[in-house]
Amino acid sequence: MILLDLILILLTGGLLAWITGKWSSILPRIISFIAIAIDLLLTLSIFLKQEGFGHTAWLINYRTNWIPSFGISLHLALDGLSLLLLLLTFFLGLLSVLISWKEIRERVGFFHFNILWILAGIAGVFLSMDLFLFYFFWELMLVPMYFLIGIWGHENRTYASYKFFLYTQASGLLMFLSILALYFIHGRNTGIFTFDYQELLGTSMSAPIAFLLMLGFLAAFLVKLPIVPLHNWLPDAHTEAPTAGSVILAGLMLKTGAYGLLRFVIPLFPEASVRFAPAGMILGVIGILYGAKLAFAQTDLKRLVAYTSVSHMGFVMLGVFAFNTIAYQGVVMQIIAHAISTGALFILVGQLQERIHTRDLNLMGGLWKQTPVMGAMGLIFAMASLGLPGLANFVAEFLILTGTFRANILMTCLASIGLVAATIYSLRIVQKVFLGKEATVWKMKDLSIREKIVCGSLVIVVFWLGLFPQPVINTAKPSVIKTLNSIEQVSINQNTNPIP
Amino acid sequence: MNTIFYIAALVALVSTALAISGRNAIHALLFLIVSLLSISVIFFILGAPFIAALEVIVYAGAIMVLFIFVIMMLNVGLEKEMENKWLRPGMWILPSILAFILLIDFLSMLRSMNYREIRGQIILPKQVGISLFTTYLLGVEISAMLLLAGIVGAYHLGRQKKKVIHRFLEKIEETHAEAPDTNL
Amino acid sequence: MSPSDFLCLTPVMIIAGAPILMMLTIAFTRNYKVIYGFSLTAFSIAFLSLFFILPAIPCRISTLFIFDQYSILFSGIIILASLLITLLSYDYLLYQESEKEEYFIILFIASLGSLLLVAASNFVTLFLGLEMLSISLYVLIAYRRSRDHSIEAGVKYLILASVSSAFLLFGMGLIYLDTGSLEFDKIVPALSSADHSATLLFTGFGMMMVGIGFKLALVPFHMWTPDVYQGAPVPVTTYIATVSKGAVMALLLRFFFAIRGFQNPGFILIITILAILSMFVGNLLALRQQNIKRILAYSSIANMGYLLVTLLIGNETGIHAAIFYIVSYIITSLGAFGVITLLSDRQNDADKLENYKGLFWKRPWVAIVFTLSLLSLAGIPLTTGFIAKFYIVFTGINSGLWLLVISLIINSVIGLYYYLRVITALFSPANEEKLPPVSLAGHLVLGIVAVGIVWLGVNPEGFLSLIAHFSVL
Amino acid sequence: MVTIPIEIQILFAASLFLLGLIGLLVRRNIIFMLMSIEVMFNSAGLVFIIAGSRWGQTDGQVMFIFILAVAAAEVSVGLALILQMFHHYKTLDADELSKLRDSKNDS
Repeated sequence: MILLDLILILLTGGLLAWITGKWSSILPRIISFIAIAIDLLLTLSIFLKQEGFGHTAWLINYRTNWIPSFGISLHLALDGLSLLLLLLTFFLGLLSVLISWKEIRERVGFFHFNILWILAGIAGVFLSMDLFLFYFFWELMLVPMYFLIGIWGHENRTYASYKFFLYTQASGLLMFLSILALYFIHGRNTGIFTFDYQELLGTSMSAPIAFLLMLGFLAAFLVKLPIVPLHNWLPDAHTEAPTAGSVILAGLMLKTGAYGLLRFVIPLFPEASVRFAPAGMILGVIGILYGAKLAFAQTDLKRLVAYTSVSHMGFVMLGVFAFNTIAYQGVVMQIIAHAISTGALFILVGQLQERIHTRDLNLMGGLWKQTPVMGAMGLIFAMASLGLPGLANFVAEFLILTGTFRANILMTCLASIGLVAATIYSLRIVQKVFLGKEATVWKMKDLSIREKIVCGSLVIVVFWLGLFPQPVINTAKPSVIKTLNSIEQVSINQNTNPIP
Repeated sequence: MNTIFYIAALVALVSTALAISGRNAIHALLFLIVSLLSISVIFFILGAPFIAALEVIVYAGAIMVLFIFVIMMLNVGLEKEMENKWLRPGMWILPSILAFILLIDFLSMLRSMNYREIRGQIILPKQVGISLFTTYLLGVEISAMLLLAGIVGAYHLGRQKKKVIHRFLEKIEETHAEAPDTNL
Repeated sequence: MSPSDFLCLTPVMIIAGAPILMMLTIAFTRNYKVIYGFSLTAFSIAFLSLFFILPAIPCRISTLFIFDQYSILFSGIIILASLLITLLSYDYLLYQESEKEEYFIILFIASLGSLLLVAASNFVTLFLGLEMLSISLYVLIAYRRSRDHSIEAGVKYLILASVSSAFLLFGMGLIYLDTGSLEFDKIVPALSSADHSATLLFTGFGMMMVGIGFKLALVPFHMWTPDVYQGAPVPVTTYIATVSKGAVMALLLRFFFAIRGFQNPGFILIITILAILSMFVGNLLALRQQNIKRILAYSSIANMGYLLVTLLIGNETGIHAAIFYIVSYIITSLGAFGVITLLSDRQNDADKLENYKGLFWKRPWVAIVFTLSLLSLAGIPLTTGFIAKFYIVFTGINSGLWLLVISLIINSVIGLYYYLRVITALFSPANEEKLPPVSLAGHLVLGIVAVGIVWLGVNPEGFLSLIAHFSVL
Repeated sequence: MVTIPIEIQILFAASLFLLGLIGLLVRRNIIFMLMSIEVMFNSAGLVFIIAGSRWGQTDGQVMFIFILAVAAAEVSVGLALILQMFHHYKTLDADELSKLRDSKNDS
């Protein structure tokens, strides 16, 4: 029940925030802060006593009927992976409310409604163990995000919001077709027509069909992730969204794609995934290099950060298709680390824009003098982004590369070029913004206390994850092993060993 | 009897063709009435004397008179200019081709039917009446409601909101300003 | 006719008696409020009487009607929708030209036609019901005759609907010639006799589909739709989109299942072509429109295309899916057109995209209902449109109709674009334009619609079992 | 007794129907269009009479009577609309009815 409560708290909080927004602009902020904080505390309490839940498949499992006519149930379940992602969701959610405190002055109520509903959709995605429910939440987070970009976005917001919506909706529908096909194949095989994830695991079907269905799922997840030929919506959406929107997009929404790969694509279609692995890894490497190259070419700071996401998510793709424990641990770490570091960068960009009303790199320079604290923060997050040892991203990328090295040496070498590229573009940010010659003289204040709290908490997390990643790795371990089991099953069945 | 059928059919087709291609609305209507009369003959031959009578009374009698009434009222019967450009031969080509294609379709449909001659059963008005007022009694009630809709609708739509001067009188009024208005 | 037949006819008789009583009332005194109140009462009583006759069904009345659960369900839908449209019409007509009472008389006769359609089991009733509906609609469309648009829309609808009726009649005649019966149920048995000719049947059905296609606005018989939607008074447009289409679709479903159309390759071909054309043409043409009524007109073309898919599913779930879709489409259309009605002022209908700029900041509640309706049309979760589309895709895949399902999916994405355009307008910065006040009845309708859209979208189970119980053909 | 092949009869009805259709497509005068529709209705009625006589049933004739009633109702509403149209547009040309367009797509 607690899982359902997590979502319901957000939904009702959103409605309350909207209604109270009519009378006051402070109330919605407080309400959403409280709602998310409650959720964060609840999740934290689960995290702290996770040992107590025993070692069944799920830490918490909640199931009740929803639309029995179609075999749809309200099945929510939590394991280590979902738990980590939920923590991340509520943490970043809390920060998004904080950073919007001053930025959003108009239509505050509706803004917070959207934020909370997006978070509810994302939390739902991380918890759903019924494919129909999963799709339901998958779509649910689109509409508020569309409003967030379309109403509070920057100059080109309408175009960006259309693009975002159409891309994700079209790919989502492909996944939906696959879900339905899977449902019927399973139903015909066993006579049980259900959308339940557990039941659908291990559905037997012919290889070409499995491959086709997997492509349907991949379409949705790769668009979200995003992987290079399908990444077109991302720079626009990230650039035009308000800061909180960018943080949620980069920090959470992209992660639903990664989560989908781990949770659905590989366990549901292990054989097809193995067959797709080489292509997947190539796509990942292309993403890393192409994203880095484009990031380097940008003059719009927000766009630059957006493209670094493309590059970082390439690592996730690479790791997912390496099929081994180390790489998977790396993927989980990368998901979290990227959410924190990129989220932080977006927050910094937002703070800059609030002060100087531009995102053009060429107009900035030498800002360190006026804002040493902000500069220091920028330096730390840029370092995190390039993967400096001791910071979160380093652990993640190191694990992924170590894992992939066992699977495919060539790809690993190519991917590590991405690390070099990351160094270049990250340093370029610091150089162009905070150091160097002052292009224009800006008058600006340094970070306020609220902003210091936001950035400070992010810095703590980045260091903590970089120095003591063990709790994360431990929590994720059962899920990682579970996912890998399905692949190993395939190798045993085939009596060959595609994975060294 | 067969000869009469063919003659009547020919008359019906020719007069219908003349009706739809005529320039003068009144003349066209007269052709249409001829066509309806000849169809009525065919109904008689096919063994439906009651319907033959109704065709003359209701169709040719009532409905066509309604048409003539409206045409007279609007005074457009003699208007020949309006459709001149539409009645050029070129305009007929496309619709005729379309109709020709449909005709081919019908012909192919007819080819597929088993060749059969009708038994020409005569169904007398009495039988029709019995059927109409037993099996189809509710149908009669429904058509009453349908006619009610027609009446209310025609009443609402046909009524003039403000006085409109008859076109014919408009010119008169221009010269004699004191000429009385005439309602349609 | 036996007493139980009369019992079955109660709702129909109430709807038929109401306009006559109204005419009598008008003969004594013309009072708009009285007629309006009378209409509401009559519709409500007719709706309640449906529960009253439930024990007596199913009953057949001669060969003309069959009152079974299916027709009762649709009667309920039709009466409720007409009731809501009556509520919407009051304010809209308040400032109209002198005779506004006849509007309700005609509305009742149109609803009577729809009720007969959904209970029809015979070509005679099919034709009479359809014509009763059409003739009433000619009048309703041209009702505000002081406006140019109304006359133009009325004349266009008159010509095209009459032609379609002629096609329908000719088609029915051919089928009668082939099978020797006017009853739906006797057609299938007749097909096994030696006199039967497949081509004759095919031509007959094809011509009937021309007629029905006109009424449902399927491509390529859709030309009238945008013009009539735009030119007609908004409540009448609502009526065409909801009651008229729902009733004709209900009839088509019954007829198609009675003649086992999904087993006939020729019929399947016709329906498939119509469905795919309607989806694509409807959605693609909607993309460039600026007028909301026209956008919704093209969207309705596409929606009817989706709905045709259910005909080919060929089993019970197909009927369930169709009913769910029709109901959800009716609710959604009531919401969308209801908002347009409520925002229309004395002179002009609020049918331009500019009228809706920033509506969310001026009238949040109205805008929310409009947004919900549009999202439902687009098939986004949390709304009934999503479950409805899901149901069609679901049953379609089960029956292996991949071509149709995939074009439905592609079209959902195309359609999304123009729905988003309207939604974007709703949420863009507000302009200074004044909006007319919204009456209590208007709020009531919007409230019902909003609850319906969300309820069926989140918890459809109850309604699904209701449909399963009521859809025995 | 008559012995006319049923095909010929149907052919006759179909020809009438098509003549009506041609008239509808070619003519722009709204009264002529209404007349063409009457021709089409009439030919459809003819099919019912033919079918009725083929099967020896009264149903065809009954249907014809209903068609007659419907045609009458339709003509009355149609002519009323035509009257209104004439007063608004001062013409009976159907092509003049072209005000309903999307403002942007005017051509």
